[in-house]
Formats: sequence, C-alpha cells, structure tokens
Amino acid sequence: MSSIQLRQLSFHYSDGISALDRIDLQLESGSRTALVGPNGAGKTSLLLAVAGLIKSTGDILINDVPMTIKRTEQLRREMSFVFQNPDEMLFMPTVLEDVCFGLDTLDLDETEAVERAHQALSLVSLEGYDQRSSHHLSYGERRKVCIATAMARQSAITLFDEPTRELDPFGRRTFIDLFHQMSGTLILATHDLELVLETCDRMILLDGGQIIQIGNSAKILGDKDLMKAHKLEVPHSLTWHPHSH
Amino acid sequence: MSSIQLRQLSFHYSDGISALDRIDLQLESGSRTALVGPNGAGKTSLLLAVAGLIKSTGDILINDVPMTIKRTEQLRREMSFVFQNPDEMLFMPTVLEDVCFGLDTLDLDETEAVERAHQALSLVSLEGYDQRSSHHLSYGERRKVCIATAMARQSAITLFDEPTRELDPFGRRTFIDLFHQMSGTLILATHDLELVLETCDRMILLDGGQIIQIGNSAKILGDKDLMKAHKLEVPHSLTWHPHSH
Amino acid sequence: MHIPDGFLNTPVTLATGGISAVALAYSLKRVNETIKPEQIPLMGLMASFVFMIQLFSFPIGVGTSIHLTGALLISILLGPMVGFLIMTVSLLALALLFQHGGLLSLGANILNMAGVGCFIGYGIYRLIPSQRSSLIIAGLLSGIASAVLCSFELALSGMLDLSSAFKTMLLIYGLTGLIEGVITLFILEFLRKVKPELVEGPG
Amino acid sequence: MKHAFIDRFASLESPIHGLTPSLKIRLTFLALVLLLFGIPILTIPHIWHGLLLYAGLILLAALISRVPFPFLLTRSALVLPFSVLIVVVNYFSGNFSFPQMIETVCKSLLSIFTLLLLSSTTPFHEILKQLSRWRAPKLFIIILSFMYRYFFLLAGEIEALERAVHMRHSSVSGWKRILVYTNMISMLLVRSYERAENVYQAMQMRGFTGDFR
Repeated sequence: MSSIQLRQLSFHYSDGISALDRIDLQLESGSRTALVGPNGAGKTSLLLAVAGLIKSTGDILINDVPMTIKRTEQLRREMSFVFQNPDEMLFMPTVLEDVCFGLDTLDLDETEAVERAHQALSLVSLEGYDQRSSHHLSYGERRKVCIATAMARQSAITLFDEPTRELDPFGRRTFIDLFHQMSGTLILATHDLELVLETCDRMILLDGGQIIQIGNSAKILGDKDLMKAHKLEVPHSLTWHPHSH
Repeated sequence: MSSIQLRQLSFHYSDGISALDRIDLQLESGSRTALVGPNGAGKTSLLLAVAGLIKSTGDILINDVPMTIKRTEQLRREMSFVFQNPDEMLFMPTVLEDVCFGLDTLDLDETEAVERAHQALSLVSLEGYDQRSSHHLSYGERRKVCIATAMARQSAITLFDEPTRELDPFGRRTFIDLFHQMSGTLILATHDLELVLETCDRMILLDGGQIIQIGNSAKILGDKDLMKAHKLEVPHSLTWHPHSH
Repeated sequence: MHIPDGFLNTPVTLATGGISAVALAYSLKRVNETIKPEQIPLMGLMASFVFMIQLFSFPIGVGTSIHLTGALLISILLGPMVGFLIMTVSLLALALLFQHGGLLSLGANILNMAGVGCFIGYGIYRLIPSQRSSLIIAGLLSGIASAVLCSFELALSGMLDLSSAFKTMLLIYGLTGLIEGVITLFILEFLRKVKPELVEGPG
Repeated sequence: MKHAFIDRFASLESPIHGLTPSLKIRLTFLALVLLLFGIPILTIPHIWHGLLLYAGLILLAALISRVPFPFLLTRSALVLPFSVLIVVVNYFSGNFSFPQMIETVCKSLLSIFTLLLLSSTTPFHEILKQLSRWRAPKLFIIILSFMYRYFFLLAGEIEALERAVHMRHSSVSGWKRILVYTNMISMLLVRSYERAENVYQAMQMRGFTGDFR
C-alpha cells in the first residue's frame, strides 16, 4: 500500500485552459477516496496526473518518493488504472492476453502471470472467458475484464475513472462488491453520487480544477446549496422523503 | 402523433440467440413509456425493430399502418431516434449540417430546414453553435445536438436509447426538462431508474427479450422482489429511509 | 514518403496530375455504379482510418519509425477501386491539413502510393495463392514500383540523376513496402481471429 | 498522437480569416503555380528577387492572419527531411549545384508555408463546402467530410490506447512493440467497421436512402 501526496499540482491543456489548478492533497496509504465534480471539473486529469500520464507541474509523491520522469516507470508498476471506457484498455485478440498484458514487467514469469490472470478473471466471475475476444463481450463483461486486469496487478494504488458508467444496476452492484474486496489505496472518480455513498467515506469535491472541499461523503453530498453551486444534486438516499408523483 | 402496435415481434441475432421473443405491445398516441431491463434484455433491439432498422419477424403497426419494407422509409419520416452514442449520430462537418441532415426528405425547402434547425438548437440552448464542429463540443453539448436533431424533425414518434448516459447531474436535469417539453409518442430506454420516475408514468420491464411487466413505473420499480429477479434495484427515491453509514 | 511541392518541374507535375485525375475520375465512376448505400459511411470511416494510419509513426526499433500507406490493406478489404478512392481522399487531406506532400505534387504522390499500392500491390497479392508470401511479395514489389516511379519523377524534374535517385528510393520504399506487407499480414491475422467476416469480404 | 487539433487556428479572426474560402483557395493555387513555375521563368536571371518578393508578401499575409509564427515555422520544417535527403544524395552523386539546391529548398519551404496559411485560416468544412459549390463529385466530398469528422475520434482512441499501454507496460520494445501497435490498429479497424454500421442506421433514420443529393 502506498500514500499519495500532491503539492501545488497544476495542469493546462495545450490550448491554455487550466484543468488542474494548484491542487494540494494528501491521501493515506490504504484509504478509499471518491472524486466528485461536474463534467470538466478535472477528475480525469487528476487521475492521469497521479499516474504520471500527463505532464503536470508541481510535485507528486508516492509513498514519499517524488515522481520524476525517471521514476515514473517504476512507480507505475505499483499502480493500476481502470480507464473510463473499457475499449481504451482492451486491444489484444483474447481476454487472457489482455489481462496478462504488462504482467511480465512485474517480474512474474509467464506461468505465474497466467495463473494470476485466471485468478483475477475468476474473481470477476469470468472463468472460461480467457480465450474469447473482448470485442465480442457485452459492455458489462468488458468492464469486468478491465477490473480483472487491474486486480491481476495487485497494485498498491488503483485509480478508477467512472467504473460504473453504462452498467445496469446489477453490474453496478457487482462492481461495489469487488471494490470492497480490493486492497490498497483506491481513488474513484464518478458522477454516480449514490455509488460514492456506498463505497467511500471520504470524498473530494472538485470543480474548475480546484479542490472545493474534502471530507465526509455523506456530509458534503447532503449539502444542498453546495451541490447546486457545483451542478450536482443531493442523492436521493440522503433526502428524507420518497419522490412523489 | 402516432400509436405503435407490436404483434408477436421476434428478433434473432445472426448467431441464433434470441434478442426479442414474441413481443406484444400497444402504445397509444402521445404516450410516454420507459423501457427498463438489465443489460442484454433487448431494449435497444426493441427500439431498432420499431424503427425498422433490424429485420424482425411479426408485425409492427404505426398508426394502424403495418410496416412493410416498402413502407419503412415513409413511416420513418414520422420518427426520430436518439441513439446511444452521440458521435454516431453526428457525422457531418458542422452542427447545423447535422441538424439539417435529412430535413429535406420531410418536404422542407432549405430555408425552412435551416429555420427549423436554428429553432431546435435554441430549444436546447445551443444558439450560436451552428457553425461549430461537433468534435469540438463537450459530451453534454453533443448530446444536446442529438436531441436537437430529433426535435427539428418534429416527429410523431421519438425513440431514446440511454439519453443520459455519461451526463453529469446537471446535464441529466437539462435532458429531463427537454423531455417534458417534447410532444408525440416517446419511448425511452434507460438504466437510470430515477430518470424513469421523473419522466414516464408508464414503463415496460423487459428481460431475456420478453415483456415481464407493463404498468405504473413507481409500482413496478418499487417491487423489491421483482427488481431483484431481473437484476435491478429499487431506486432510492422509492425507499423510505436514507442510506445509513 | 510524400513528395513536397518544389521538387517537380512543370511537365512532370502536369503529367502525374493528369494521370491521377483520370484514374480518380474512373474509380469514382466505377464506385458510383456499384456502391450500396451502407458502404457510404463505411468508406468515410475507412478513409479516416487510412488517414490515421498514415499519420501514425510505426516504431520499427532502433529509434526509427515508418509511416504505412494502408493501400494494400484497404484494397484487400474493400476492393482496389474503393481503395484507390479512399487513398486519394486521404492523400488530399494529408496535403491540406498536415502538409504531408504538396498540393501541386499531389498527382505524383497519388500515383506513387495509391496507384501502386491499390493496383500493382493488390494485383500481385491476388496472383499468388499463399496469403503469407503473397502479402510480403506484394508489399516488397509495390515498394520497388513506387521507388521506380518516384525516382523517374525526380530525375525527369532534374532534381537527381536517375541511378542515385533509384538507389535511395529503393532503400526507403523497398523497406517500407516490405514492412507494410508484414504488418498487413498481422492485421489480417488479427481480423481472422476477431472478426473473420471482414476478411472474406469483397476482393 | 498529438494531432488532436488539426485546424486549430482556423477559427481565429483576422482580415485573412474573413476572406471567402473561394478566394483563398484560388489565391493559394495561383500563388503555388506562380512560386513553383512562374518565378523561375519570369524573373530569370534574377530569380532571387522573385523569391524574396514572394517571401515578403506571404510573411506579410501570415502577420495579418495572426496565426502564431512558431506554429507556422515548426510545421513548415516538416519539409526539411525530404530536402536534406535530396541535398545529401546530390552531394554524394557528384552533380551538386549549390544555388540550385538552395533555390529548391526555398521554394519548397515557401510553398508549404503558403499551404499552411490556407489551412490555418480556413476551417476544413468551409473548404469542403467550396469544393462542392465547384461541383466536385459528391461521393468524394462525402468521404472527405466523414474522414474529417471521424479522424478526431480515432486520434482520441489511439491516444487513449497508448496511454493504457504505458500504464501497464512503459517499456515495450522491439518485436513486441510492433505486435502491440499492430493489435491496437487492428482493433481500431474492427471498431471503425462497427461504427460505420451504427452511423448508417442513424443516417437511415433521417431519411438517407443512398442518394446523397
């Protein structure tokens, strides 16, 4: 497990628009944090910056080790990233090859890698899918393959970008169960505010590339004025009365 | 406005798996109906079949006129379809060209078509976007352009497939407002059960290509056992107590 | 490799431009006659794909990368006439949007890449029954053909003398063609595994 | 791939941006013909005067257009590898003429600069519209416009795939690297096919029957 520390982290798009604006943040080892904010708040940019996938300014420290260009590769070995769209991660002819991809960089030999992959696939209940092509799987199944690729890495840090997008309620429930089984430091960016309440006690409210608030999820999400000010809505489970028609 | 009637409608994928299994359905002119079911239930197939885009067996009657291959084109002139992925609906170089595309088949001359397009764009509050290219728009804006293309057609029937997918709470709220402004017979396929409660009093529960239940949305979605049996969950707004932590 | 403006003289520019224009008109006519409605968006998306492939630096190791043309692949998937049309469209867009190749030298570039790849390369591919060797031979021979054409164009323009032009172009186009053949083979193998119906398509 | 904004300066505002696309395309074509074939004939033996005058005019136009100079210069440099190749081959083959080489390189630099100015002051869809006004074949235009539209998506997809590869495997090299990239491209090809099917459905829903006006 690893801690994450960000100091004055900023990132600008090539057209000069600021996506992240002097972010200071400290996430403890083993913590689970949700990242919430309207479209364009900077959630994805923040995750990409932590993974060293975009060139940000400021400091990123993983387990108190500063991330430099030299060290990025090594630090990434301890990280997994579940990207927004499963198609971004799946490009090999078979599911097994997708899950195994990159496991060799973790100093696993091939047999170990395959074993790990099988294990991960069975955790997401996709045993027997190893020789299928991800292309022919349903959306929910592809999502699960992506989560399996992350699980197979057994990383100290796992970053999730909208992992339940387009899933039906059952697929979403499956994800929540898997999330609770995972260990390590987890960051979860999502629009699904009910999901935040079910997975992370602590959350970060992000808007315009800045941290608006950090704290208890139920408390922040229950603040009607705050939600409205940032184009969000208080989730139904935090309001006392059912929706009436 | 037009009524829709389906009789013994079936559809099989090329690999023989059944996507729709003898569907009987009657939707009245001007009705708003939600289509709900787990992934793979057949929601998209049902919409595509109603639009005559896939070769189904059985009968489809639009306003009591049977849809035959010959008549498909003519019947489609009274229909609009808002597809799942906005990028697949927006294929022209500029927003205006996208909204205008096909309006000429409705016997509008160019001036009228452009006027309608401008009107529709202002309804979705995208005035001044007409000369922009859709790849420079945000996801939410692209969604709105798609809805504008449907609105500009002023169709008797509009079919929506997951229209709020990937939208943040604010974008979703904008869609709900637009939906309430639209006229005609509307069918809305979605995983977002709260959305169903806010938009459609009547819903169809679909699973395994069959209609499980048709009726009042709040009643069906509030049935815990039924929801569980079909991989769904009772939406939070229908439960009495807030989620506790 | 795209020839920029400034390296070809008037007669060569006019000749290559003329031949390409005729070939384009002919392929447009043929495609217009046979096209099915559902192929129109497909051609657009494939043009996009070919465009992307041409911009994409394919790393071949030792710090160098090459750019594929995609001509062989697209001709195998959609037939040489559609392939030529798509290649021409993407070469025009490359010149206008990325300045890869000039506008007045476009005719020469169409001949060297689209013409050779879609007609000579594809023809050789069809002649040889074994797919593996046919792709590699087709790639290599169309590379050589491009080299011949390109060196004649440059030599006739008085840029280079024919023999040194040919040696240089052979090295560049021959290698690129060979690698294009190999990569096309890999792509077809992938398609056969994941979506076999594409490989059994027209052509 | 860092091509996400191909005509990113085309929507600036300047007197040059304000000219009609028709005029700009004609002017560009005329300028290129003049530069490549006219100046060498017209201004013999003082070809340098012609080239200098042309350079002055095109730089002035670039200045008025407000398209950033660093962008124009770096993109114009694209032509250099080819020029260097020609110069080097000529040098070693013995028939090296210094003035001719300089002239050629200047002409190619100026012509790429000219073309670049057109594409950075005219949105691509405006060029397309103009071409169809000039009765370019409809099929040709429709393929071009689809190509333009979906290129951005493809570029984004390949960028995302590369990112995901780096996340799991920063140091793919050699043979394996070629295989990884081939797989990525093949997967994009498969997805493009399917996207084409979906796009066709969306077109059909809006009355498309195959004849494109």
